[in-house]
Amino acid sequence: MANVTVRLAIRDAIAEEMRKNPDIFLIGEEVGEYEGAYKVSQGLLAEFGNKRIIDTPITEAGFTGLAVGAAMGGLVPIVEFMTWNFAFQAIDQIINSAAKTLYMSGGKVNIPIVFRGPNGSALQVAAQHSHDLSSIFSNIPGLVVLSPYDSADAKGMLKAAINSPNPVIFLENEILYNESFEVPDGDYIIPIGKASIKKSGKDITLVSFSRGVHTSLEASKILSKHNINAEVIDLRSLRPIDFETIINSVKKTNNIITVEEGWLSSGLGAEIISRVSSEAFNYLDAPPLRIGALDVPLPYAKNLEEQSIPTAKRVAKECLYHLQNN
Amino acid sequence: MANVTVRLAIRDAIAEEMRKNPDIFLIGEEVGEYEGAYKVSQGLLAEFGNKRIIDTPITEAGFTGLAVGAAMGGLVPIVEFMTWNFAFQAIDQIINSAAKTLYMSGGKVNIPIVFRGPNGSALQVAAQHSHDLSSIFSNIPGLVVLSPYDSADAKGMLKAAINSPNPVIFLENEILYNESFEVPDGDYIIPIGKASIKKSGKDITLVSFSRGVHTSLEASKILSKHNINAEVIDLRSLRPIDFETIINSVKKTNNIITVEEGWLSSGLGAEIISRVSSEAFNYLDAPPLRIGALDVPLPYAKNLEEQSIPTAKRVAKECLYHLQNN
Amino acid sequence: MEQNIISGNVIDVLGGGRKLAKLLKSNTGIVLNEKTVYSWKQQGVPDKWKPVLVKLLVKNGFEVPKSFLLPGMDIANFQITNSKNIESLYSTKDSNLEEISPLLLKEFYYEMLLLRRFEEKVGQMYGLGLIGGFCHLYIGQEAVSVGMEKAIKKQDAVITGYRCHAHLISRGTDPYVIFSELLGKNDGISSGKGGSMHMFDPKNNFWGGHGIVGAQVPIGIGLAFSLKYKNTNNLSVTYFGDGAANQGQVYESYNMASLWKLPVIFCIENNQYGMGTSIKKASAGNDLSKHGESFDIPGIAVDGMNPVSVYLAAKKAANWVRSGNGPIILEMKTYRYRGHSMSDPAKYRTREEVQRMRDEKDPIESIRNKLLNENIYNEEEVNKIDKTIRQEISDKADKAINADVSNLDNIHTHVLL
Amino acid sequence: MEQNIISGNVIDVLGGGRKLAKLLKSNTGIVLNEKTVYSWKQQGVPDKWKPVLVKLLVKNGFEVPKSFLLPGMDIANFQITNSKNIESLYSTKDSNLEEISPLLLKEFYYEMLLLRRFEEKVGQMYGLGLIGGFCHLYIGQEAVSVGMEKAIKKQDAVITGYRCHAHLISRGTDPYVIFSELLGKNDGISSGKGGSMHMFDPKNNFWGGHGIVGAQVPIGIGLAFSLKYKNTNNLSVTYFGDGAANQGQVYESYNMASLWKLPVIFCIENNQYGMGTSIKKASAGNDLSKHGESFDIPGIAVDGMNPVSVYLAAKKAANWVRSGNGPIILEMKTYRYRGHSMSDPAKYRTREEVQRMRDEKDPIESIRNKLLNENIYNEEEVNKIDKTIRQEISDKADKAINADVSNLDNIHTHVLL
Ligand SMILES: Cc1ncc(C[n+]2csc(CCOP(=O)(O)OP(=O)(O)O)c2C)c(N)n1
Ligand SMILES: Cc1ncc(C[n+]2csc(CCOP(=O)(O)OP(=O)(O)O)c2C)c(N)n1
Ligand SMILES: [Mg+2]
Ligand SMILES: [Mg+2]
Repeated sequence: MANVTVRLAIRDAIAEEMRKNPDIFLIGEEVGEYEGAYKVSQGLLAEFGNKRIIDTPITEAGFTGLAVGAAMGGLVPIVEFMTWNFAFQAIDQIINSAAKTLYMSGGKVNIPIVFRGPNGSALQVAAQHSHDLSSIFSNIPGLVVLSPYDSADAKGMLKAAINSPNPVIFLENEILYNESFEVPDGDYIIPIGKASIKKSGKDITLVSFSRGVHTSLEASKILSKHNINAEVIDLRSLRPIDFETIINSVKKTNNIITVEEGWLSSGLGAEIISRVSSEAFNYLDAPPLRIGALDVPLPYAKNLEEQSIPTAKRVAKECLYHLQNN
Repeated sequence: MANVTVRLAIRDAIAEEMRKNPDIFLIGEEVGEYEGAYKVSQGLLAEFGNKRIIDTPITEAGFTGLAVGAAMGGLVPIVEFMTWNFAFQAIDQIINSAAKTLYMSGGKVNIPIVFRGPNGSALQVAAQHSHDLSSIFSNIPGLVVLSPYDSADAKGMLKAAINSPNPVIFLENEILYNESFEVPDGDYIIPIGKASIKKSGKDITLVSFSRGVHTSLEASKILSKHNINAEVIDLRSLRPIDFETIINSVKKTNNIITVEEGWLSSGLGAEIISRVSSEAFNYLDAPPLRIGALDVPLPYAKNLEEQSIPTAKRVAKECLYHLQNN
Repeated sequence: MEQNIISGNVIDVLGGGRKLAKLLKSNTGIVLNEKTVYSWKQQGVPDKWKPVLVKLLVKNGFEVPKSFLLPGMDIANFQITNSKNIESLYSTKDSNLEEISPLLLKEFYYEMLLLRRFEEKVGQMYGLGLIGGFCHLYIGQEAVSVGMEKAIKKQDAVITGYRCHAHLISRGTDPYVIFSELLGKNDGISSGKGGSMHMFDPKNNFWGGHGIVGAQVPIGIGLAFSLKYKNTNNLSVTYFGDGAANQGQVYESYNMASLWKLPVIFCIENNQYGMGTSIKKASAGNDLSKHGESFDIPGIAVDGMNPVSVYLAAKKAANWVRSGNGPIILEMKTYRYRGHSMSDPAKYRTREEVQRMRDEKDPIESIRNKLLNENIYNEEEVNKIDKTIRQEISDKADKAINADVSNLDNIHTHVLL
Repeated sequence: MEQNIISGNVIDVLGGGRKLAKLLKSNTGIVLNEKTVYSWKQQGVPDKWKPVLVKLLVKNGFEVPKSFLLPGMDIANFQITNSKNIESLYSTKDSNLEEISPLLLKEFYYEMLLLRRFEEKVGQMYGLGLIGGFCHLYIGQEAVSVGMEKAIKKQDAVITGYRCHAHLISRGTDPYVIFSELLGKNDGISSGKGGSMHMFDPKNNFWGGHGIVGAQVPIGIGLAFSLKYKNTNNLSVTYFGDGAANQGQVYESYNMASLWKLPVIFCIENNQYGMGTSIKKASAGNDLSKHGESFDIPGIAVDGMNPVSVYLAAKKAANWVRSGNGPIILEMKTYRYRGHSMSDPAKYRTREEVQRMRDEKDPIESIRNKLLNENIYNEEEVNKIDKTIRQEISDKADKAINADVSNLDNIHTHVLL
């Protein structure tokens, strides 16, 4: 076990897999010489050279399409979006070319790609740089969508993604890059499609992912002061979603609240709550609840931004209100 | 009252508004000389000339961005996407430029645009031409999202859209273009954000939109043979959603099933079911249910395609099963 | 395109006095005595004639000695990367024919006819309601796919848009599996899940069949990227239309392909229309072969109604690309006889325009005439070939019609591996 | 760019024997006696000198008589729409200066200095943690925004990317509301909701402030579209960077702007880097002014470190555009002294490179020296201006620091109207 940042865990996953398989390459803006806008690819150019660590012009659609073609040609591209906001430029290639080709070809052509980069809000980067794309991708069959919270998962999930024969959307978080967590020694993989119970509890189920897990864990600490023992589930995989783990938890706690940093409308929380409502309706003691970003483009000013993204305090408060009033 | 196709109703809405306001123009691929790939803009070039009916090169990102700029410059663009599938090329301009600018400018710059075109599946046009984008857009603050079912709504809602100071996503349906419905005489507007009860009932609420309304109405006929009186709600507005109408209906029927042609995961049904579960939990007699497209890219073969999109028969069957087993 | 240093005299390099005099006449309209031209070899070239000689040297891939340039002349001004005039291309086709063997002509004939008969059959079946969705026929454009294919190798990768039946057949895909796909059958190349626009045949190095206009272009350079990455000497032929040529990702692809010297032939099938929009309305400048210029990519405009011109240009292009020079653009000036798709009434052009192309430029007719005129085939042989092809097509279509529809179990497979 | 028929003699048209001899020297390096050149007026121009004369005629917008061309010469090859060589641009700057009034020089100085001091202050405040998020400074590039602004009208529309503070100030926006925005205050131009990258000032015809690289380009031609639609004679100045120039939508915009003759100046601020990527690594061909060529859009490469060159080129461009010719590209060769954003360690270039630019090319320094050398200002006056500006900036910054933070009620407003 070593204590490493999420940033380093991601870097290590890439480096370790690249050492094993010469067909893996990393492509994106500033991934080489600059070592990544967020320094995720530190040292990779030095180790693997510019044949395998490829700086691109600012042409998201183009290099994403290129990666799809390279995957068809037998390579394993890891595409870094400097942030996921910029993937809107390339989303047609992700959805129409990467996600649908296996099906449209009757299984003849698979597209092994990892699309990765920081997703959602950072600090005061405002609306055009704070978009959370998780719900958009979770809607689409043909994609795998992963979003790790801690370093161990980031590393193991990214390795799973790189080794997947499918296109994988890998949603990181800029603020988490700097957080440190324990990482197991040696080579390991976190299987796709498995949620993780970050804290076991019996009174209420909090389901979240990415930085929302941090918020939920913090909220659970506040709740414990009120003698409420929350179970915190880290989804990890947003598509497919591990409903088994969620529903088992609900059967135990009889209460569920989802916590996400994206918008609620047709979001991940909507998917979870509506599935739970359909499949575990009779286990629910109270109406299920969603917590997410305010329904506004994210504002720049610090005080406004802080109000817009769920905080541990707000989550704890809503849990308390929820449990007391139902 | 006249009996007109949805196609004509849309055309008429555009023509009538263009006659009133010289700043409105229509732009898109094949909208002029060809009169629209689906003949929606029939006669418009002849009436308004090529200053106001503008054929573009195949450059969705470009002409969508152009429309945003034209809107800033005081015009009212109606942007036709030949089909919404192709809007993925332009989605950055829709989301990052059109939807976010009013907010990012602190209210200084609004973007009055209608983005319209056929959405979702047609007949055997396969995965890349059958994408239903409704849930993607319904996620995003700063957009209004409308999706009419019949001719009267298509006309009145499109007029509301054209007169809206906001960017409006207007999702039509190719198969409905050929359907005829009554349309009121004279000038009228269907207000944004209001659902419509297409058939009133007391046993179960079916919530749908676009072609799903047809499916739901057909299903309700089948159900009536089984003595089940379904209420059918046409959402019409997907953002904002008229939850008042939905929840009032649920309070009456105590049962809800959503019907959509898109995929379920983080879809419109998810939004509705999870909101209803949160807000009308105690009125529900049975777990709420969603019906949607199978979770696959839409296949080409006729027999496969038919199985993938909800049919009236399937909806009726699921309703019956639902009511009998809960 | 190769860069040879001029070792001997400019006159010799350009073919000697006689040939050069001819060349100068065709380039300037001025008649020169061949002896006069020859005399330059001793006396030096008069300044007056230097610009056009520079032009000819550049055009033929020779390096121009600095000393040969007049003051202030810039070699860059003479780098003709394309021909603006389609007519002048048409007029040069016969001279090219010399290099073509009778066998090749026979093959062109057979293969173009196969594509034609295949597509005609598809059109019929669509008319009968056996095929659904969008369906785009290749009729009229056969010279492009056939001529290109003959100039490349099976190990090269090919990719195109939704108008893809012909490219598949040219690659070697059995028409039966294409028919089956169009009919939504289990035996279809995509098990009936792709339809007309989405077919893939990795074994024959064909990578789709893409429904989104222009999207295949970056994918095509990605194939080239992988071929280079794996140190092969293979290339990618990336087809797209004149309409697609306006998509931004095409320029992004030009840029990356040139920056990284990717082995790709951008083959623009300029059939003059993108759906109902004439290229004149859709592309500023109209000259697609020039679009690579500012990216340092050479381009050639080619008579795409003549498989020989296509073949020769493709040979040249493939050679350029395989020599490590990076990408090249071939703009194929071609024409589609039918509507854009099966549902297009085609009011945006006159019947006469279409008829004129059919009458004057039909690639199959012109090769057929050539075969007959040169006594490579007689009338009977030519007709027999047609009959054989019709029979093959009809048999395969029938077999496909009688095959099983796509199995319902197929719905859930192949979403993920 | 205007097309004048040559009425008199080529020699006169190009300024007479003396000036032409000089021109020929600078263009070919060959020294000619001015009398020799003058004698051509009677004796005719020797063939040897025709190519360079054609070049000069074309460059200066004169029509070249057909009779003047050597056989096979093509005028199209001489249509120089840009200058490849930045050095040659630098060297011509002094000749341009003649046309510039002392008043204009004073204004350039004042306005560039205002931008510089503003951005320096922003940098300080960012360092103190008063400003958050991404923040991109304009230091080094001042000549571009100031020179452009002087050549256009207030009714013209301006749009740019995220590096937008300077363009706002040049348009007339009060630095106070920009400071306030950066500080997330209620008085901010976007009530604190936009931040550094997203500011809009419709009253001053400034349309953002866009965070997505390249996205402002089609929006910019949309502004031009509206100006044309409304039958004004105004134009849109659409700024973007060398990095942005690789985005596909930029080419889509070139195409539409040219097809529809939209009144737009594409002003590329080529500061040599897109974040950490040198233009050499990112753009095949490297010559951004040429990117419009295949779309029939002329382009000029301009010394973007000199407000006079910028101003003169912009005047020319605005004239071209207002005359109904459609778009033009101005590639401003400029440089940013600071990192890409406040968080950029800038290891991708050497300190020496930056220092050399500062020392040799600084736009403010060079105009300052000019003002002093030409005795338009004395040392004291020049320093006083700086002091006044510093004071104004500091006052406005302080006022903004002390203003109210954005009201929490603001969160929910302005999502929809
Ligand atoms: C991104 C996108 N926009 C629009 C369409 C609709 N569409 C299909 S084919 C076509 C015309 C393409 O013309 P061209 O590239 O010249 O190819 P051709 O059909 O002539 O072979 C259009 C507009 C599409 N499929 N994808
Ligand atoms: C679509 C998109 N991709 C990437 C980015 C991240 N990014 C911001 S600025 C920048 C560099 C742009 O360089 P250039 O256009 O030369 O402008 P400069 O910063 O030099 O003024 C990049 C890559 C972005 N904001 N948007
Ligand atoms: Mg075409
Ligand atoms: Mg730059």
